[in-house]
Amino acid sequence: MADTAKPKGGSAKASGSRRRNSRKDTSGIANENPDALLDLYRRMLFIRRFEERTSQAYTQARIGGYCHLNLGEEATVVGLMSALRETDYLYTNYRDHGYAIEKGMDPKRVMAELYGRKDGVAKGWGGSMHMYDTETRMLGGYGIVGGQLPLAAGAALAVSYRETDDVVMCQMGDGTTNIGAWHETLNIAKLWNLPIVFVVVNNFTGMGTTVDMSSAEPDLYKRGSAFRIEGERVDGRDVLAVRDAATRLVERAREEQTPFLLEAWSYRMKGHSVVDPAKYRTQEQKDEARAKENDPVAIFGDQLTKADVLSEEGREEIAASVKERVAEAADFAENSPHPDVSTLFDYTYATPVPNESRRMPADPVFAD
Amino acid sequence: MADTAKPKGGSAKASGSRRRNSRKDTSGIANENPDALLDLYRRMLFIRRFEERTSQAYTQARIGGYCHLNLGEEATVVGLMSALRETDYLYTNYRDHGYAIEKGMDPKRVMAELYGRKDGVAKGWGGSMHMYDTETRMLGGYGIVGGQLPLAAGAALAVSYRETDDVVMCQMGDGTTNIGAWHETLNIAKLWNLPIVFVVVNNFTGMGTTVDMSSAEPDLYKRGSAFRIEGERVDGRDVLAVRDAATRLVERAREEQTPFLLEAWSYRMKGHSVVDPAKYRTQEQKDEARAKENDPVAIFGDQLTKADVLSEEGREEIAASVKERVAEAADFAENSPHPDVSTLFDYTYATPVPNESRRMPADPVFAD
Amino acid sequence: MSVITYRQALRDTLRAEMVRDDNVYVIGEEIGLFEGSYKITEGLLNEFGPKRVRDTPIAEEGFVGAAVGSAMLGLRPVVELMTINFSLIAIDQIINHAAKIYGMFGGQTSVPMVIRTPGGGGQQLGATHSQNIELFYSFIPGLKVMAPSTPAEASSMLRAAIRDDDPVLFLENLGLYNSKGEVPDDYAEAENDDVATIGRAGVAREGSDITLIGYSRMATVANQVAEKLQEEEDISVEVVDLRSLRPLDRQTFVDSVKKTGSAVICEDDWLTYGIGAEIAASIQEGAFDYLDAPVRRVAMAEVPMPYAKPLETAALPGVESISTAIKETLSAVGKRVG
Amino acid sequence: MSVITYRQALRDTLRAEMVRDDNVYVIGEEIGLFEGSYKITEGLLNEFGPKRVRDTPIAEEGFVGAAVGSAMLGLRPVVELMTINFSLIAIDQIINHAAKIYGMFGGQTSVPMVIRTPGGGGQQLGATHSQNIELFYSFIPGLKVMAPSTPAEASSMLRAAIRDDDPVLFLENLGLYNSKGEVPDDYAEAENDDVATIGRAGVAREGSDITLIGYSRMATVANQVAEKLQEEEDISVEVVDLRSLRPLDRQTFVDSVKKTGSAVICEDDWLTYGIGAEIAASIQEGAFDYLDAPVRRVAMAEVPMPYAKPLETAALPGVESISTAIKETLSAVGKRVG
Ligand SMILES: Cc1ncc(C[n+]2csc(CCOP(=O)(O)OP(=O)(O)O)c2C)c(N)n1
Ligand SMILES: Cc1ncc(C[n+]2csc(CCOP(=O)(O)OP(=O)(O)O)c2C)c(N)n1
Ligand SMILES: [Mg+2]
Ligand SMILES: [Mg+2]
Repeated sequence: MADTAKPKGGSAKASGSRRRNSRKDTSGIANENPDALLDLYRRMLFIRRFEERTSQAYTQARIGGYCHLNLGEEATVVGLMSALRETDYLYTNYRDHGYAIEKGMDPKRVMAELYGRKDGVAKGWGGSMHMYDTETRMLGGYGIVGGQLPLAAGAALAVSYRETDDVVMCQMGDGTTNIGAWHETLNIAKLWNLPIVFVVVNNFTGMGTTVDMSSAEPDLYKRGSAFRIEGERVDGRDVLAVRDAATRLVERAREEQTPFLLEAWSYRMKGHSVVDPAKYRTQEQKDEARAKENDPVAIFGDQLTKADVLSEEGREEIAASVKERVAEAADFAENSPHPDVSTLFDYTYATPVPNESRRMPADPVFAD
Repeated sequence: MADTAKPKGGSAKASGSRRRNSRKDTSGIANENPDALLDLYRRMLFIRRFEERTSQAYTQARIGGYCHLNLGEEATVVGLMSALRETDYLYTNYRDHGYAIEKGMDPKRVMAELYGRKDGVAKGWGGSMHMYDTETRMLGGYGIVGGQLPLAAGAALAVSYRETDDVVMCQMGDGTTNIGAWHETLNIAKLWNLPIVFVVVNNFTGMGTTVDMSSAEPDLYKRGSAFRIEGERVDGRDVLAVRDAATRLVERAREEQTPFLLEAWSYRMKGHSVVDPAKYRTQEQKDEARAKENDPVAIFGDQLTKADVLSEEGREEIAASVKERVAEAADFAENSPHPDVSTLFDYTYATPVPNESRRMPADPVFAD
Repeated sequence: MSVITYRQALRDTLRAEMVRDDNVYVIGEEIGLFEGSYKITEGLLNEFGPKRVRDTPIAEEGFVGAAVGSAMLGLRPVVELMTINFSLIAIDQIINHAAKIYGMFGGQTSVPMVIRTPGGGGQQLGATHSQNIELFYSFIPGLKVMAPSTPAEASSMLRAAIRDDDPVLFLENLGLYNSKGEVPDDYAEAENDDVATIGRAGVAREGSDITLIGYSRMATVANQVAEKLQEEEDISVEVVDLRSLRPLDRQTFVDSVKKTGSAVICEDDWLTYGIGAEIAASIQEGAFDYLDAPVRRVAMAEVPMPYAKPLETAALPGVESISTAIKETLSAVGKRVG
Repeated sequence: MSVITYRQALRDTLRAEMVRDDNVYVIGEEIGLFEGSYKITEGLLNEFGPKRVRDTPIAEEGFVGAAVGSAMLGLRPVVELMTINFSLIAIDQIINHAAKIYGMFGGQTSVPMVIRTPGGGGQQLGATHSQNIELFYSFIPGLKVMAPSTPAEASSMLRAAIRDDDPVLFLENLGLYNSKGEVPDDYAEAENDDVATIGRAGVAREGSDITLIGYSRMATVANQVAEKLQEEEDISVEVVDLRSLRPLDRQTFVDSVKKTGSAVICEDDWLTYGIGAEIAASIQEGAFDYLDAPVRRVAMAEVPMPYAKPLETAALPGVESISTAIKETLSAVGKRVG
């Protein structure tokens, strides 16, 4: 088990190790393809701006329901998705906008889904928590904590059953490691030799509850030991580190046909969801969560600048193009029609059968 | 973590280490009080004969429902119960007859419960799987695998809330370590510093499924590592070893106010329940499970004989007295009345409230 | 009398019961530091400390079961389940344990606990977060299920639930927390009174033309419907608020139907097998000779709840659909031409 | 035609479907090596190997959810849950996942799976192992729930369930496994036929005096009652076997009641909020003008099931109690004097 940049105790309280910058220095960057680096940066920035736009749209009541953002987790999202093939499968929790986009969904359709419109990826039926797209193999964001774990293992079971070489990635939060489904799923995945990588995105809290309050083994990547599953921890603020760790484990899962566990830690910059003012955080904690040295986009941008990959000009250019694409997405959503009420009964059953109810609330049970 | 007499792989398949006799040699016996030793022997033999009588009564249709026996686990049952104070609490699974007796219930009333009679410990409402007695603090045998775990933690929470110095013991089978309730409960118990000892009775199978088939970490006592709970394994055929290990952990739980995990392994001599012919076992496995060298009662009897604690005469005397007490229990059960149908509605609610239903199946909803 | 919110009625009553009895403690996710997802437990951690206000991991089965176990030893836990949807993780501990322990062991040990949890749709929370599944608990002998609709009911029923020796599923509703109503000045500390006791329904509004039956948030919608129909159409609707789903007070609504001759039920769960099915079945059994028209049910369309606002709105019952059903029923009776 | 047991009908059909379609696999506790707690899967491990006959740990939530996930990728799992009581551990995966995935994601991916599980009391299995909670699944849009009562129905409905693209809860009954009935000779391999399709009830026996409605084991008890009352009292009972609890075929039983003028429902779940509530509610709505007496329900007494035989017997409905309700209803109608 690798254990780099360890979050001591795992609470959102400050700890030296978490404060220190990514151990990846800019020398690593020198060996990378500059275009690829810029691409990563552009993608991270896109998620940042997309989420900011989402937050704004929510405040303007264009988006409803619960709405959870990836702010602070951009390096984790982009790093993880860089490790997957197009044909690999992904399951996530409800904090899923960035993953949906990164797995290949058109941001316009993701935003339209947030708006609950007809052109949304799930035709407006899912909303923020339930991005899904068969084509890009993002098999859904789920709202029941831990609910996606057995499903993801089942997808891996199907892959194994059919003997294809796909891998399933299953994302979840730190709080999710305490629910029964975690235990049952990881056990099954190991017993049945399933090609799956479980990723714990450790932002030190589930809503307001810290890892220390909720997990008797706060070093979350070690919890695989109850199933002999190898675990690793990575600095989730560092996109290259995440990409490398995830790639290594995804490829091992593919090769060895066995599950792995990856913990990526970083900060949740805002409240649990858009409406949460995070009053339970001290000012110090809030400052820490939004500090520039913990901001994955800022960190990576600065690294690239320092390594002469990104010029001031390039930075602005990227910012402008990202801004434009986000605006496009919002425009698209804004102009997409609401789903028609006549479609209300279209998605209850895939195989039609007699006597299925199509009664509207005011209708009697027997239509004469 | 102590790891003595380790069951390799943990399947019911033969393994050298499991075949070897208890490492406790008769020298240990020399330091024990002979009367106490004879008492242990008598109690183990009593469970053996009681369970044999239960099996017979089941075959004669005096007992109904599901019926699971402690045959082969007598040393574990007696050893564990020797570690508890009268005021300590016990929760078990449905394989609970021996525990009920050992925790202090009158065997007559245990047998009456098996018969579903009025004088049963639960007035005939529970049956084999649900022995319960407030007085002796045996807080129940439970039929949902894993169901007793959260309850037991809750009892420990109450103990801790009230700051008394009781300990809770929570017994379960090997198969139970794979269900979500295991994970949620052990995590909570450690987080909340609860005085509880979780005991896994490893008989290598849950019904017909072996530990290897069901647990990705077949060294079950190691599974506490996901919660930083210390675990220990003991040879469950050896009553003194079980007593000592259990006493140590129970007292540590009392002192340190924190949970522990104890695995005790031994053989299940017969099928999963009385009606199960265990066809899934090979002849070799059956022979092994019933071999004299794996029979806790025979092992201990022979040790006592060898150590001159138990004479041939004493052995017969004990056998006779046990036989008599078992017969008494059966007689008592046989002669206890069936519960009266007029009591059918007496135990739905503890606090009576208006409009509670007391309708028999043929009654209309509105009695005029 | 003073006017307070449903939320405040719950919070103050909870607090008063914690002051009154040391055995009462609250337990659940985000109820301490976070002060409750819907702020019912605001201030309690500060006042009572972590022993009596226990934040839990996300482990509904574990902590609900732990609450049951602690109740077996005489504590009186008040569990908060963030929404009733998540109760499905804990349902085995509720149905197979909390509800069974008293009977299964021959009445030796009761399980004095309360599980507070909100239901409710209409907030665009989507298919897994908008369900009304109180049916599951209402079906189970050994449980008691309460569903107050006003701040006064919320307070007196929560108090009754905490003092009752059986496990009580206490249904709240996201749409009710901010609603206001009159309460007596000493509402939080009052002794058990008869505003609402377990197992009793209430006539929320008297009327003569038809009986409209609801519970929880739909009882308040029923009152709105009654008011509107009175004003706009001079229809006199009697509103029965069920309050208690188990035990079910059939006599109260059957008596009302005997008086009015017809009934409509409004519920925001799904129609088929929903709570209203039992109400309708009971009415036809208890008031057969008095019924002038079939009992109608107005309930949610039978689909997984969609996120999109127009779809969600269409799927849910409301003042309009209930009014329609009432007018159609009266027209069938011949009392009015719809 | 040949006469076989319900168990054999299930086993042969399961086997035939596995032969027909490689995507069909079975998964559950003790279904392989142990050959099934009730031996429905006897011989399958031997014939198909561990990949298609997958023994699981005791982890209902995990393996039911895994089955759902595999169905999302096009496999067709047939899950065995040892008894419906244990489904409470897995209910979140069934209700919040299997039943929601098709709708919640806008119809992109169906979940073609079957969950086979027996209900049934009367075996002295006590409070936690004798429950009939098919209600919970029947209530959920997105699920289909089937409850065959005869070997012929069991076979044709299991085949239909496996070939259907939606999640199906397939209710069996401990008391039915050894029961026998006629089936066509090619029953296991037959194409979908109309013995029983999803969403259709059947008239199991024609009659004219009263309608008796049941499903699963109680449909066979209903037939016994009808036979007995015909012989002993010359009462002509029409028996409706619901077969499908969701969708519910209301028209079939309403039409029967329109013909006979009265109805009794027999069910072995609890009465209040039980399956029969919806049936009674539907009848009063659909056959209001035809009903000569209130619809009566004969159901289990509302207690946690006691272990002791005399108590258990008293708590359960049976031929006697159903006959009583029928005679009392006919006497209310004025057709017979009870
Ligand atoms: C079973 C269940 N319990 C409770 C909730 C309410 N809830 C939603 S998100 C959340 C916190 C999850 O924390 P974590 O897993 O760390 O994910 P994060 O939000 O930090 O990404 C909780 C408790 C839920 N959705 N499902
Ligand atoms: C939740 C649940 N699933 C399945 C069962 C059926 N069942 C009863 S006992 C048993 C095996 C349990 O094995 P183990 O925990 O090793 O206990 P043992 O019987 O060996 O003492 C199973 C699967 C159950 N009672 N509860
Ligand atoms: Mg988190
Ligand atoms: Mg075992």
